[in-house]
Amino acid sequence: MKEMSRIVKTVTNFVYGFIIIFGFYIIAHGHLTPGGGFQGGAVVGSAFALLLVSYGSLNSTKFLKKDIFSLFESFGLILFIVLGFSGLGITFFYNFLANSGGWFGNAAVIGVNPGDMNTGGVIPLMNIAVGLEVLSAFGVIVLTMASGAEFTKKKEKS
Amino acid sequence: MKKIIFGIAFIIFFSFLIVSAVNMRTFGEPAFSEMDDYFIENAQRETGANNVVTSIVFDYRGFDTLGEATVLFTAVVGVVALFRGVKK
Amino acid sequence: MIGNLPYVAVVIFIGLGIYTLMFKKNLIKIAIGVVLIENGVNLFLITLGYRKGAIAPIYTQAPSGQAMVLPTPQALTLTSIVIGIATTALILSVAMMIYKHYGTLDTDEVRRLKG
Amino acid sequence: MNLSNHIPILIIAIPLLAAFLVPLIGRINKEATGILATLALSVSLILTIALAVKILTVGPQVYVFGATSPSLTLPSGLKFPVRIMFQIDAMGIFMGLITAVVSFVGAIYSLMFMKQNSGLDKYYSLLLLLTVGVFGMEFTGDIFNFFVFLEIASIASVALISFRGIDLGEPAEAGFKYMVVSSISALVVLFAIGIFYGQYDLLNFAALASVIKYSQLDKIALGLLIPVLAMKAGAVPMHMWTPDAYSEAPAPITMMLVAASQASLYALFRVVFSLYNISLNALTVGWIIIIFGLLSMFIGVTMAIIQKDIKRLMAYHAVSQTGYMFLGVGVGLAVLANPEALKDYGITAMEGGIFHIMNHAMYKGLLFLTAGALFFRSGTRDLNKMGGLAHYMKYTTIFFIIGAAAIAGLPPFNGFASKLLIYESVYKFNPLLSIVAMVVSILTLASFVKVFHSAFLGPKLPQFKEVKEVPRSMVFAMAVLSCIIIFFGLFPDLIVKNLVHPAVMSLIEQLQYTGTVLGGM
Repeated sequence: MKEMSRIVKTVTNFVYGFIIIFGFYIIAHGHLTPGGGFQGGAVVGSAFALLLVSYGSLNSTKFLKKDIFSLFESFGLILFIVLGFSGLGITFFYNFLANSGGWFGNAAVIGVNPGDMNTGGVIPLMNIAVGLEVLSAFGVIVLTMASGAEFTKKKEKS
Repeated sequence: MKKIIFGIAFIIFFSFLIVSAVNMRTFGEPAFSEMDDYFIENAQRETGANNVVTSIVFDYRGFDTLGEATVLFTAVVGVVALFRGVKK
Repeated sequence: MIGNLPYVAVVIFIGLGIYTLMFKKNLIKIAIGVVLIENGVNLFLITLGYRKGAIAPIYTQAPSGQAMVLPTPQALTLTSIVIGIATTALILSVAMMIYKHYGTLDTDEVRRLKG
Repeated sequence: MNLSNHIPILIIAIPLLAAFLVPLIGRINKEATGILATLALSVSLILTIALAVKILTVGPQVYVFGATSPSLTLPSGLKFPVRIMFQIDAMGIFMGLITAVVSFVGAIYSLMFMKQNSGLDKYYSLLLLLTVGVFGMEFTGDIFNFFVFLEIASIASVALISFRGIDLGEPAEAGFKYMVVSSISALVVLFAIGIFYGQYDLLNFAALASVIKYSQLDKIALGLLIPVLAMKAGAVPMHMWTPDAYSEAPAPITMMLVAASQASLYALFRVVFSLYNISLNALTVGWIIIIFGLLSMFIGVTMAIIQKDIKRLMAYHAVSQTGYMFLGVGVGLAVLANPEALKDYGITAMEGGIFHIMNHAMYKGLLFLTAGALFFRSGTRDLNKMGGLAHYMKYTTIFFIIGAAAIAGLPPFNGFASKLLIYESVYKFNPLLSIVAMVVSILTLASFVKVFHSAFLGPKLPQFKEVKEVPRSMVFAMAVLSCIIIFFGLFPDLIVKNLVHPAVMSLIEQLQYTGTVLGGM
């Protein structure tokens, strides 16, 4: 993929930070507002795709590193499954933090309420784990397929 | 020959789908909704999350979500394995 | 019948996907067919969860006393969308691999395996 | 914390955790990944055996995710379950044992077989994920969870089939075909799930089974589920993916693919017996399954005879052997509504069909492994180019003879035991079916005699001068399967009585299945 015109690059520079922040907002508020780990992760992943498209696959590998993404991906998944395992005292995936008064352990006000960040038990933590996994998975997929496309093209010429 | 067989299979399959669509309960009026009503009423109390969908995704059906994250991980490993000879 | 129009739309969606799979010869078009079926099925699930005049099942600053739509189909659809993304990524990668080796995407020419 | 209650989830979670860890370990040391995978799979094999002992002595097990107790299926006086659960009865653990053995053997075999390949960490990660997917399909009691595991298994198998696609075009082609087939079947399964959900607002197998009415929509759901699950199991006329995928995958993966397609077969039986049971028109559906079986047996074996590629030939035999399972279980289903006939020969036919699943996984796995060993040393899969390999590879020759004798149904190997059960009982149902089954068996023997002759016998060929016996770990893997085959062949009654009969009964008795979850036996 070649890099695109200066207009596209300028707009990308201006916009991608907002997209990433919006994605993290969706991840962090997954238990209160529409959204969650997957949706937020997909939004952040789309920012990476935007960067890749506008800067081209060769230039963008300077600041989007596949290795770091795959490290984060494994980290997110292991965090997720460890959260599942830590409920094993009772059952796998038991929500051991909900209504316990500790981390994210406030009981929710039943019925309509303005929302309290400190509720939900393991749900916000799982949102973060899954969000991390999804955004880095998107990054890896997009980068790998872009470099693979480059490879395919070269092969064809020779 | 192949096209005729495919055509017959397609027609049978499509008629199955059409019949199921026509026989389905009316749009917007779920006949039974006990399981979902249970979620709507009890999700806040049991999990503490305001968003009922999230509490289903991560609590009641949390294992599905693990499977789903695994599917994504599998796809990533598969894509990387397919292009593994490619130097960046 | 008229009340079931959304289901009919879903079925036409799926039917188009199946048609694409069966009668198109291009690998990318076949991938598009799979995506069409997938979107049709997702639409079907989300259609099942609708309840007339109801709001989204989220309590944060919701209008009080309103009925809520069924939340389970939304959770299922979320799962199925992510699975769909994974499927699409892999299917396109394999198509790219085939293009690399054969230099074509036509199914009639990509046929070393037969018999 | 009593870990023995958590065995069902540990069987799945340990390989899963290992699959997530393998890419991290692979950054440090590529060799360690294979050992980690083998360790994780051996732990899960031991746990599966422990669970099997528990289930066969105590009874079916449930494991509810996220509930306050692993066996609390119905929270606070509800009539239906709201959480995902594993529900493992004798049939589920029967399939689980097959998967555990096959995956463990496959991992050991891979240690040397795949050593020359690049990307080993990805390979082992995918192998573990495939195992997890197949285990999940067999253990789950939730219909949507089944779909998720089906997708895990099919995506992992696609990536593994096209694993050699970096150098060759054919594996990528086979992978594409398999991907399209498995996406269609998974999506149609999801559509059927939507139909069930829209009617009953339930997603649990047992709860659905207790309310299912066999209305028009249920008939359509059945009509959608049977063909797509049969397609995933590789039945004729939807078998076009089987030879490609089986022949292009690396040999240990082919063995796992056999187990994966048997998991789809299991799902088909589960849908027909546990979900619908007596409410469906058993005779019609039974005959449909029998016809699938007949077509698979006959077309599979006739296509196999003309093949020149050794793995393609074996893949067509896999299609043909799947037919026996369809035949046996189909006869059992056809007489389900008739208690006398069921007792007379129906149960025996089903025992034959179900026993054949396990036997098939063992001997077909062994045969694919020997084909892989031949490829490993001689570098070719073409039968016309091989010859005289018995001079160089003594152990492989012995294992091939064992496998070939078992698949052809010669005593005293395990194929004979299950085929005899099928012949006897099917003869009482319809003599013609039994005769077809015997003819297919003879053709199978003829085909394998041909393979043996052209690959192993004959004079020493100059181009194979360098060929020697395969490494020890590969011999060990094949020896494990051979021992199982001989053991099953020598003591079939023991296995049928203790493993197969409970599995058949857990399929037939629907009330027992629903009662495990809903109570009120």
